[in-house]
Amino acid sequence: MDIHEYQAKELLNGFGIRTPRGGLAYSPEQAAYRARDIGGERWVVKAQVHSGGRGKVGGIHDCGDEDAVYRAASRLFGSRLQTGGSGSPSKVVYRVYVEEYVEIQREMYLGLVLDRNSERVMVVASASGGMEIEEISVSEPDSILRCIVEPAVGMQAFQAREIAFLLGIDSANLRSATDLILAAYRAFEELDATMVEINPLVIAEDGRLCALDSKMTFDDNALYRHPEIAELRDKSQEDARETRAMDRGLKYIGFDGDIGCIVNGAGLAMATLDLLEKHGGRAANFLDIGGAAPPERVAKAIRQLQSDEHLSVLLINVFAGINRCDWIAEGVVQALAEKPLTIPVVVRLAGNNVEEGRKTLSRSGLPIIRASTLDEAVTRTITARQRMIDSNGPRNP
Amino acid sequence: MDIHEYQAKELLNGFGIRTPRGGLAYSPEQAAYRARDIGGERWVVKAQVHSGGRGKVGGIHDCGDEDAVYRAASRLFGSRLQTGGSGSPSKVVYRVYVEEYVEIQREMYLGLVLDRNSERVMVVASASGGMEIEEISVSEPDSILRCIVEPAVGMQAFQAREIAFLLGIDSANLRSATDLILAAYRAFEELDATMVEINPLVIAEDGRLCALDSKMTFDDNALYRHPEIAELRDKSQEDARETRAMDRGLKYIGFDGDIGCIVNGAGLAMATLDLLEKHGGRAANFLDIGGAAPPERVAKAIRQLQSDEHLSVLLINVFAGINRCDWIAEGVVQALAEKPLTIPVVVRLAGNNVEEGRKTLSRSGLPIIRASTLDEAVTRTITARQRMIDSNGPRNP
Amino acid sequence: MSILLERDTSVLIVGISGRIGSFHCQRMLDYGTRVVGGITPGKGGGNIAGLPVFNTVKEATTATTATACIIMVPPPFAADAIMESADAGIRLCAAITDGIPAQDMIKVKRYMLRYREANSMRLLGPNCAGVISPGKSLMGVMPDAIYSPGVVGIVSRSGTLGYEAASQLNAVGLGVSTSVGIGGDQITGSSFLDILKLFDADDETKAVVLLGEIGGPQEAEAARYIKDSFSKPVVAYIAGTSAPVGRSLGHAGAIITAFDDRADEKASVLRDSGAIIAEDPASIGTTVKSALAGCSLTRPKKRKSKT
Amino acid sequence: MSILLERDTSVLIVGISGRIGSFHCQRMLDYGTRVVGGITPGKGGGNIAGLPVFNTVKEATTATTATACIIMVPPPFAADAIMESADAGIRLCAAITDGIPAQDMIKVKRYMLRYREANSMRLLGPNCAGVISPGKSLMGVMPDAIYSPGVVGIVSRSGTLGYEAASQLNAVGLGVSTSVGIGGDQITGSSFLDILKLFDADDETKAVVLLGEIGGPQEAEAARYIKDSFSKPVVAYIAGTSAPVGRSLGHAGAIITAFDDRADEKASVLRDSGAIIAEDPASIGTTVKSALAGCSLTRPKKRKSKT
Repeated sequence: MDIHEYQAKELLNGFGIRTPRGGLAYSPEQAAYRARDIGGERWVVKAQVHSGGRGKVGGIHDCGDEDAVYRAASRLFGSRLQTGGSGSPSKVVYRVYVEEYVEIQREMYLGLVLDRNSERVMVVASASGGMEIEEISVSEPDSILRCIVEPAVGMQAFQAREIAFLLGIDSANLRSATDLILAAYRAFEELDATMVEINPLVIAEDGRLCALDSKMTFDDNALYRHPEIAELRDKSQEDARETRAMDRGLKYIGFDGDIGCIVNGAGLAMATLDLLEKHGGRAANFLDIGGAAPPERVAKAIRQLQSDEHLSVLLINVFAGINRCDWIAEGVVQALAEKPLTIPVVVRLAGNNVEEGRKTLSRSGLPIIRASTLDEAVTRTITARQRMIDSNGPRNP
Repeated sequence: MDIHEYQAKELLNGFGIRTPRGGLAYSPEQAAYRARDIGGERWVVKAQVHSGGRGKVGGIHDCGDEDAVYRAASRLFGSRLQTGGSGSPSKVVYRVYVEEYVEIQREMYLGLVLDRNSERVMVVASASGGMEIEEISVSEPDSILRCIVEPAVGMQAFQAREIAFLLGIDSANLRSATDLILAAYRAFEELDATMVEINPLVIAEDGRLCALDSKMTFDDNALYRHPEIAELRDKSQEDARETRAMDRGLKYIGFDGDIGCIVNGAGLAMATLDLLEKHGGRAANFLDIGGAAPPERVAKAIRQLQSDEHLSVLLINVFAGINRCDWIAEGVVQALAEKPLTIPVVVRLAGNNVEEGRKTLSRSGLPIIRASTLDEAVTRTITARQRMIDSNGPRNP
Repeated sequence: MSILLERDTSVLIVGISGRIGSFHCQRMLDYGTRVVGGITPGKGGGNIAGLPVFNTVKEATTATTATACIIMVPPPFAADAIMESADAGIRLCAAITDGIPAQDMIKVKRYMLRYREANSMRLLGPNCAGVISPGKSLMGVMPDAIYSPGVVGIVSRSGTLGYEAASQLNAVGLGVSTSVGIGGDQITGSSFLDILKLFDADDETKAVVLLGEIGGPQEAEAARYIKDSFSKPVVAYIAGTSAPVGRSLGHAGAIITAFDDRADEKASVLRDSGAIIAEDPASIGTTVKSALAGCSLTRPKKRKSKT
Repeated sequence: MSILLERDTSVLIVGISGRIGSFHCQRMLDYGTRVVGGITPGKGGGNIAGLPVFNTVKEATTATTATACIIMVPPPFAADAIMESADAGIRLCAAITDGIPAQDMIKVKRYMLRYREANSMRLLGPNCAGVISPGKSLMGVMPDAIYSPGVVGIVSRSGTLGYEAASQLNAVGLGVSTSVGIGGDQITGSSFLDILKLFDADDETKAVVLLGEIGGPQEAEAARYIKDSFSKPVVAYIAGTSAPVGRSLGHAGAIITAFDDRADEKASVLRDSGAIIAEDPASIGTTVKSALAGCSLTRPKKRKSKT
């Protein structure tokens, strides 16, 4: 789960990490009030959206008076920022963060991440901060230090010192730098983060260290033990379809195709998408009903897709192991009996209780296109889609 | 460092462990007031002294009304409890703890200790509680479970469950028992304890678990990071000489002999005591001046012993490695010049800067008996002591 | 000899009284697996499907001949159950549970290092389908009907994709020696490499199907091993060719993998190592069929010469 | 060859700029120890006693040939310094610091398990006097003047008792091969057993003085090894015969040691193992003298027969 910059800063503050003084605003008036409250003569107004690289797409404004703060905030509110390059979803700005302007001497990079190679926490640091770590790794690869934390004892002071010296921290800041690095590690560990990034970490004009921008993401699997983090979720930053699915307990990712997909298991789901694409189709989504899915969850998944008007066809592909085909079939019948679909539905069932599942579908009398292999399922879906488009025109203009 | 039962209970409470309702009293009036405040019809009045086995020497009273509480407290205040058998120091009662009387179904034992074999934390449990663990280990050795905690991950729930099942905890109490055991471990680890003992851990009449008595000791070396624990020190429970020494930064243990000893290093100090005893002498103390001792610390050590009127002779035995003999000699001269001793002083110096040290002693003109080997030091001390006693009579009647 | 699971392997079910645990307990018994008991704390002394229930894994390993267990408890209790199994002397553990926090798994893996290799427990998963040696034993949630005994080993991160492969093998007349789910989580107990080593030494296995997916360094690690030391044909499929980039990893994560995480790049590394790539997920069975037709099943080892 | 420390062992001083660190740095240099640098975080680039100062141990091991270090930093920083040394590739570390919390040492020992035996660091102490191979090198705080080169190995929990023994050996005309302080804390890096094994394999050592004290299981462990495998005469003295019982261990502690903690009991176990007990601390030198007189210095090993 992603959170906003201001939320990450509040959390890091709680671990003793210094960040610029700032305040959140939901309106231009509030932004101007925040600037006055913070004091000083120069502020930064930052769009709060779940993505990096906001500076490059006009999401960050440097303001010399309260009026400029008001105007910058006015421009940001309601605007859409597309930071991930074309094709990636844009995010609407509903919150801005107003901060004191910090004059900086030097920018550095500090990141903590779960490293899949070592299966441990890795601290990544570079004396060349301010740009994205991908850029640093291209332009200054030798400036990057990677330090693996031994989980038996957690991060040690000597590791933080090694990083601080690499960052070129002087003796005066040595203690506060090691404290900051250890605090970032504690935040990572105690809050079950999967990523903590302070970029840039700066030495301000006053010579002190300050976390100028920061980003945190969290392990969804561990949110149950951090209700205070779970509460930080901002649905406005998510694809509305994904939000709806998540609220229904489903794993859903929206794409831009027109073939609705309901599959069990991430691997089979990906394989189904791959095969659709190979045959010239494009999925509208990734929807995994998971294991041991009761009929209700299956019905919910179908209802989830029923609300998507761009679909030309729906493919349900389930290979039941920890699942049961009869429950899947019941869910399909339940959902379609309640609200029939106007598009063709292809169902492929295999695995546990497959006979019962097929019987349930037959008995229902519903106009379901059936398939027994993956290949059949995909080719019949492609054919059904083409027929649908031929008769109605494309649904995803 | 030892603390009182009521302090241990307060600490364990903070980790979520249930203890009987109770209150501390410094006077019989306060004890009666506490009983009224706690409510109910039956209380236990417990002397707060730093030692176990209080029940056997009249330190715990069961009281059926407030007047009985008042009388029990009156009897306890100012009394001396000798719990460790004859020869061990008795402790004066300055505080009593008044608790609600808990009717119990069953008594168990739970202890956590630093195990020197595994060099890890060991949890010791027995379904036979209420008596000392030494007694349990004799009468019910098979009832004792020992569980070593893997420091890489800390104590795990499954270990707590294994202990709970051994204790015969039923399903209804399973969760609260594992929570209690894990909480005791957390208290041990987070507070740098060297021992946590809950004995008896009981199932009360209401069927719930309760820590009826508890004891904690702490790692002196780690007190610097637990100022809140360091504050719990109760000097009234310590040998006054030890308190004075500790306040001066010296390691001191008082014995009942009449030979004052100042040595550096625990091993040599013990060896010196052993050799004195072999020659028929008995030390008044163990006093280790430690490493890198400046002249001031040596002088302080001598002043510490000067206040002990039972001494017949003083032996200073230093083999300097991380120490310097010249500093030791300076400290001796400084202390004796300031306040001459009325008893003979034997000084043995060896090791680093020994020549400078000897010269300093010679130049001082003080009546110091010198020795160059351990054997000389001890035999001359014994001789000097005998001469002192022969002329003045024994000083330690 | 199959790998990991034999006909006489005694199996415990951790979480036997749960809805999922009791359902799959019955399925495993029906399959012929030698299930000897189950664990549910607080229900010790009871009985489920004719099997004794124990309070702790240690009690169960003491009272039975069990050397293997399958874990079917909810995520908050799963890491603890894995460590308990390792501590109780279990040698093979399949953790089916999906949704264990990553930091719990860091702890689990650190904990398991305390055992010397000779006494250590092999962990499959978490978030895996378990393991099946068709015709012998099932310790997992696979739909057993599609697995016929044979000479092809399957190792898969995804459960359902593993079933898909088995079903396609069945359709082309091939059977399975052992199918192993290693799990879809970021941190897993066993890797492709670990299982490939077992298949390499297994007489019954003549070829291996490796089913990977986007993300993580495991496929590249397997490719190096296949190139240097593996002696049998490998057919690989990597799911996620059509997956959008950057949905899960953040900035710092983007630089930490030595090899790229994309499906086509993984497939390419595997192809270079000598593995045969199934070009789409519907052709896994036919690709294996032609791979086995094209080379002798008893061909000599192609291990690197020591001279 | 002496054990642990040779003439050419390159040594670092961790905490070189401290009062104690700089004093003993000079002493070691005077003795002829090959000190090649020191570490004080924040003072890197500086110079003390003509030696380069580094910010981290890793910098120092990269810039010099150092394989050993002595730690002389205050207790709150000592555990970290030990782990840093292990991480930087140091092979021998003597931690002089007295007063490290026990839980810090539990962590340190757990941390050091991450290294394979071949790459692991040997830790002496904490709260020890270090190590001296007379005439070759000193990495410790011993008063070097009393150590003459010779054939007797010394291993001691106490620093000053070790000096006492060396000085008595000197007085009876015997010298020391290597003297090792293992430290007086509850948790130490090396045990009597660890050092006895080194002495057993050391040609220069013909007999060993073992100086124990009350508390802990180390002496009993050493006794088992002496009985089963150690091939040279051992003279042992256990300090604390006159010590009062129960001044430090609480109730739960009283049952955890397999062998009793008392000095006379430890001495008795050692005597039963074949060690010669020095009956008082003033007769260590003479006891060794007569032990060496009584048996040939080149007698055959008395290892257990394998047949």
